[in-house]
Amino acid sequence: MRKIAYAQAALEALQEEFRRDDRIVHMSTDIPIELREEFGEERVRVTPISESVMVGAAIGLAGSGYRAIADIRMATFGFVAMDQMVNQAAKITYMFGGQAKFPILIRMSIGAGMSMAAQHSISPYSMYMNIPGLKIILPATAYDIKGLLKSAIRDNNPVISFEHSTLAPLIGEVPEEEYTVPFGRADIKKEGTDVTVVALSRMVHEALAVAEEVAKQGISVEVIDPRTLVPLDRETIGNSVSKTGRLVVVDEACQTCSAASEIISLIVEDDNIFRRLKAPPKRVCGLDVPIPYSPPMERYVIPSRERISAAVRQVCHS
Amino acid sequence: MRKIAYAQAALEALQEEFRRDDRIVHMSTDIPIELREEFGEERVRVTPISESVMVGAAIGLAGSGYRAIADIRMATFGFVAMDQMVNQAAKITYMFGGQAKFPILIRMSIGAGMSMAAQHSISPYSMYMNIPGLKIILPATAYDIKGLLKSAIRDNNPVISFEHSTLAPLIGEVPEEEYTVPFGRADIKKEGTDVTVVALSRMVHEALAVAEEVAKQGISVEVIDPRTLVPLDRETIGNSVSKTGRLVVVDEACQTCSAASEIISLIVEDDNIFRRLKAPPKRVCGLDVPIPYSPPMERYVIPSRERISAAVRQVCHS
Amino acid sequence: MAIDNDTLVRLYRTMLTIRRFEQRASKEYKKGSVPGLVHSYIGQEAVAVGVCANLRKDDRIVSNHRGHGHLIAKGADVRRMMAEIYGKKTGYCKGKGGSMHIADFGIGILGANGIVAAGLPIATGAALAAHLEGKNRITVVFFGDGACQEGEFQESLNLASIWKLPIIFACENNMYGVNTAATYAIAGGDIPRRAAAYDMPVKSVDGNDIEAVYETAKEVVTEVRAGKGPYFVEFKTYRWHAHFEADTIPDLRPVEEIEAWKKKCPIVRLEQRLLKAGILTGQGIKKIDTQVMAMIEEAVTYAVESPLPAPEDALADIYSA
Amino acid sequence: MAIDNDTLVRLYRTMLTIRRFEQRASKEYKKGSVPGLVHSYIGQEAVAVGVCANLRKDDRIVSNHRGHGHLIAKGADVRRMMAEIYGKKTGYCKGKGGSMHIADFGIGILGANGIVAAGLPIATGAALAAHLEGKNRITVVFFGDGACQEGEFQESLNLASIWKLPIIFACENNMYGVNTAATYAIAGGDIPRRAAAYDMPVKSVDGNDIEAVYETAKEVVTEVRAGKGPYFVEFKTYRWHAHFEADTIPDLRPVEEIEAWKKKCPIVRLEQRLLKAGILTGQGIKKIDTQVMAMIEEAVTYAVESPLPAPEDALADIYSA
Ligand SMILES: Cc1ncc(C[n+]2csc(CCOP(=O)(O)OP(=O)(O)O)c2C)c(N)n1
Ligand SMILES: Cc1ncc(C[n+]2csc(CCOP(=O)(O)OP(=O)(O)O)c2C)c(N)n1
Ligand SMILES: [Mg+2]
Ligand SMILES: [Mg+2]
Repeated sequence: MRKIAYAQAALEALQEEFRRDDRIVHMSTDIPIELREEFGEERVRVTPISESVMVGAAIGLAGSGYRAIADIRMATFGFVAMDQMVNQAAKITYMFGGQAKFPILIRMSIGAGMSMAAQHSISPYSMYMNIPGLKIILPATAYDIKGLLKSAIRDNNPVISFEHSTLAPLIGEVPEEEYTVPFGRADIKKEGTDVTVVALSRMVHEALAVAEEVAKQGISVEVIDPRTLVPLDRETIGNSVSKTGRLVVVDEACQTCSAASEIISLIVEDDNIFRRLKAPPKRVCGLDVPIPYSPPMERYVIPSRERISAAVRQVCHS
Repeated sequence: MRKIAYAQAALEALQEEFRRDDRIVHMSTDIPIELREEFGEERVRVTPISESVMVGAAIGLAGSGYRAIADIRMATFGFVAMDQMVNQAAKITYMFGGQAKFPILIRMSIGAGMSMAAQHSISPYSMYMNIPGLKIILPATAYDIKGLLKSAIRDNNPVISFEHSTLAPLIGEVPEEEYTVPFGRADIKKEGTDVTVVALSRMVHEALAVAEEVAKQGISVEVIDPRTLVPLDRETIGNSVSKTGRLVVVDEACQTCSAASEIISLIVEDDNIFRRLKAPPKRVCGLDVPIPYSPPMERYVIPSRERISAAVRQVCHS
Repeated sequence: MAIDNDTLVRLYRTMLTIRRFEQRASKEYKKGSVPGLVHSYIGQEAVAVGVCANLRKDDRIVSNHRGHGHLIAKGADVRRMMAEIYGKKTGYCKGKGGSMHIADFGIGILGANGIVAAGLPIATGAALAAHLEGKNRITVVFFGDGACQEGEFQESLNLASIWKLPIIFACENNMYGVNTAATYAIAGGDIPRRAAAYDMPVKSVDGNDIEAVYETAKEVVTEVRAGKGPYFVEFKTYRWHAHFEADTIPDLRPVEEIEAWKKKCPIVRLEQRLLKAGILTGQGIKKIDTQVMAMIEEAVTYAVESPLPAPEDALADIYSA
Repeated sequence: MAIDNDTLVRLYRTMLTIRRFEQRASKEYKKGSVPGLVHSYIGQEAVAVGVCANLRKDDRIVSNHRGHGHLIAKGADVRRMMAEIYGKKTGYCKGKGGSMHIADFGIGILGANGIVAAGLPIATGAALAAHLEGKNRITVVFFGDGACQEGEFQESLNLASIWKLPIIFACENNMYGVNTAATYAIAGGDIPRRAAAYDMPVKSVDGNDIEAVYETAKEVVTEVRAGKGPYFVEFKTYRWHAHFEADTIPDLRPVEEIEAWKKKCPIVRLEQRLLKAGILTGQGIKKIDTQVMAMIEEAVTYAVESPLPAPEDALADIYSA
């Protein structure tokens, strides 16, 4: 199959949907050149550095019959527009009793690893998971981002796509023919029998590397990528843990109140799964530290393969 | 001991600290009359409806040798100032390598129960728990709010106090003589042996009522109020669960990625406690719904005594 | 050119409808039959009525926390409004929104908003939609002097201006945000000047003079509909009641000021004008009031008799299909 | 009255220091010896230098993402700056902040900021502190044309104005935010007009003319220090490099425009003036450059030879004792 970069796959998703539906409008502070050239400046709009009105305008557009895409770039910039995302986009469908649809896609890039320090590095998706009314996608591969963004654009609700900054150049298989990836369907990136590793975003690739490594020590890891956090595919995760009896969740975000905490709680609350647990579940998360600038410190605070494999081995041997 | 209302106790904390330290400045969009009259308009400032600059100004004040208090009122209004709280206040100490202190107290009121609908009812503390650099307090009684606010004002870091709107009139014992409540020290509001119920904010009182009720059925509940979420007193909670072998966390906030999820994860990750668990831990949280306006629906989405006692009985009989 | 008689009578009737609706809502709130918060529009009726009388059904408005008047003026059904305020299943939002979140997308009411200034960015987006549709629809966003203090205000004016969007920024300067005077909180105290700095035409008008409001709105609507870009209009007015009907926040405004403004009642002003010009007789006025009162009474009956939502209804409408 | 010769020479030396620092930082970044992001101040030196030359050591400044120049002009140690950019333990922030977050509270540098416009509210608070202290200290906040597009800009100007705070809003209008032209993104394109709407005095000056900048700043600083409230100054200038040193964002500005502005180099302009007036000889100029180059070289050596932080150092400084 043909291989293209994650960023290219994302662009293709937008291009295909723009061709398919002329009521899609894109807003960002930057000039997305390819989109602009093909679809013109009426539909592909450069906004001032005003994220709040960018997101608010997306809501107004959506409530008026359009499909709006707002590209915020760094997730840290999103906090400037938090009122529009949390008080407005997430609640407006509900507060108005469902009388209008709000098809909105908000894209934000997340993660550490590029020495951009605390104001340009964050993985805040769990904060948004606490807000009902938003759907949240977390694409980790070229294939997934194309399929998920297409579903997101067609969805009639506010969807936030969190895309890890370091994944942009990542090459992956993407079919020529059209496809979408449905929400709420986790992807078993690797099957295994001894331990379930649920990995998020960039950590999917780290988990797969660790799975290979520990396989040599005879540990069979099942690697699951939820792909969408809201809705979350509890079933696939639950079935896997029922099978393996062991769970490790790998999430680059700060550990406290993370998506990892949520996944662990969902699993242990389930009577049947709880009874099958052979070891305490483990989180391997970012340390609760603002992302530091200097590489040695930055590497230290985000989950390393060492920490992941240590956790995997620990749950297998305890 | 003398009994006063929660709101009065909070006011006393501010008054005492204002008298104690003349470098404390208070900002809010409202006129806090008692404070204003005693301490004057230089120190007790009415801001325009501009929460972002209110919080930003608090940071600037704090970085310049003052102690700043910003009263945002409804926690939903806080999202307008999210950049200043998350990108600035929480990270500034760290990003600058600890060369300056930022003593800031931000107060926000939370919770449902007054039919104020989704844009005036929210309990977002878990969102802030995901941001390292903030301290978070959650006072549930008149005694605790006075003692915790005094500690918060003396703390050299940004502290957010989340205060449930319905607690303001709640009467409680508050000593005449001065005292403070330290951070990171949970309070066992009621001792018990069969099940540990960790309850947050207003839910502390609901949990205590349920504890009394189920006591009649011979279930001995230990009710723990963490009082501060960051830092969190894992030890007291852990010891209690090790003793009872059963855990229920009651949190009015939306369940997904809640403080309840975090507490459960911390407990089950601990090998020794995990081994002692007699039943799967349970969360009793707000449903993942924006807070609806109409009373029957609003009551339905927040944890009721029925749901709490059902959960308590379930973990005790499973 | 003068406003024709039918229009004047229609304006009178609508203002009176708002007044009676608000008086009743306030009464019921104090009686405890209405939960939550109710922000009264009494005293400001001329603004909503004078502006919306110049709008098409397919034009859009975005309202704020003090929105009842805007909604009635744009043609909302008082029965479903009252039912929403009562928290009933038959309300505009099925009881999910309440007083601060009433919307009727069918007639271009994109909703009231509980967050100060948050409606401005949304309205700007609605105006962008109208611009793209090319059907000469316009958007009006109503907000107060307090909203001019939030960052979202400036971002919205700026964006609407550079994109030349068909939107009217209708600022109801009632001189206070809760108890904070606009003259204190707004540097210079001159809101239109602030708006003009975003390179759009501005006007300031007596918001208690329905004829002035109507004429101004007519002119401004024509300009904006013609595609000349955004317009900012300040309506100087005053709210008679405290910030909201609950007594949790004291009204700290000077009593003399409140009394003085009550003398400038927009409804009485038009009433005297109608009588003097012989457009309506005392009889006619009474007749209208009786009809209006009946309509409000019916709305209340409808609200009272409507069923409350079932608790589980809370689980619907979080997401759209 | 003219600027005395010593001052002119001092201004020249400081501008050159910034230029050499930035040229070296850029070179090292492209070589890969520096991680993260580096936003070059080259071309705008006169603004930071002309303004800060009028400040007391205990005055405060707040900087933005393009901050190296501001810091050097306020007296920051280039060794610790370079070490921070290299991510070393000896850097101003122990390697935790990097290029965008350098601060030196000891000399009133309250820090650079990576979020556009976020420094303005913080600076406003610092100015409030100065007001309360009553020691006639002032605060200067540096920001770009892009920052004028964020809500925090307006909220800050408004608050500083109604509280009459001792703050100078120093806007470096280099005509672009990344690749977006200020003339496109700012309605009307007139930033001082926007600021004036917040009821404060404004000035606009050629930011590439160090003497004009210095004289203007002197006058403005005197006013603000005298307690007359905030002041807004626009400095028209231009950045020579792309938005940042990484090539991930293309520079879409017209080449002719860039070249034209390079001809207006603030350093060359002062240099010619100094030579013509015989204040400095070619020799003298060379001597200064040699000294500056040596200082930068020493800073790089210091940075290179300094130890990296230990991984566990990441766990310190999250909270203050
Ligand atoms: C962001 C935000 N901050 C504060 C509030 C609380 N609040 C509700 S209405 C109001 C005053 C608004 O004043 P104005 O815009 O003049 O409208 P008015 O009430 O005078 O009609 C305030 C402060 C809010 N709803 N949202
Ligand atoms: C809130 C926010 N939005 C977007 C960005 C990304 N960004 C960084 S600098 C910049 C341009 C700023 O332009 P200007 O203020 O004129 O400063 P200049 O770079 O021209 O010196 C942008 C958009 C950011 N850092 N913060
Ligand atoms: Mg007002
Ligand atoms: Mg610029």
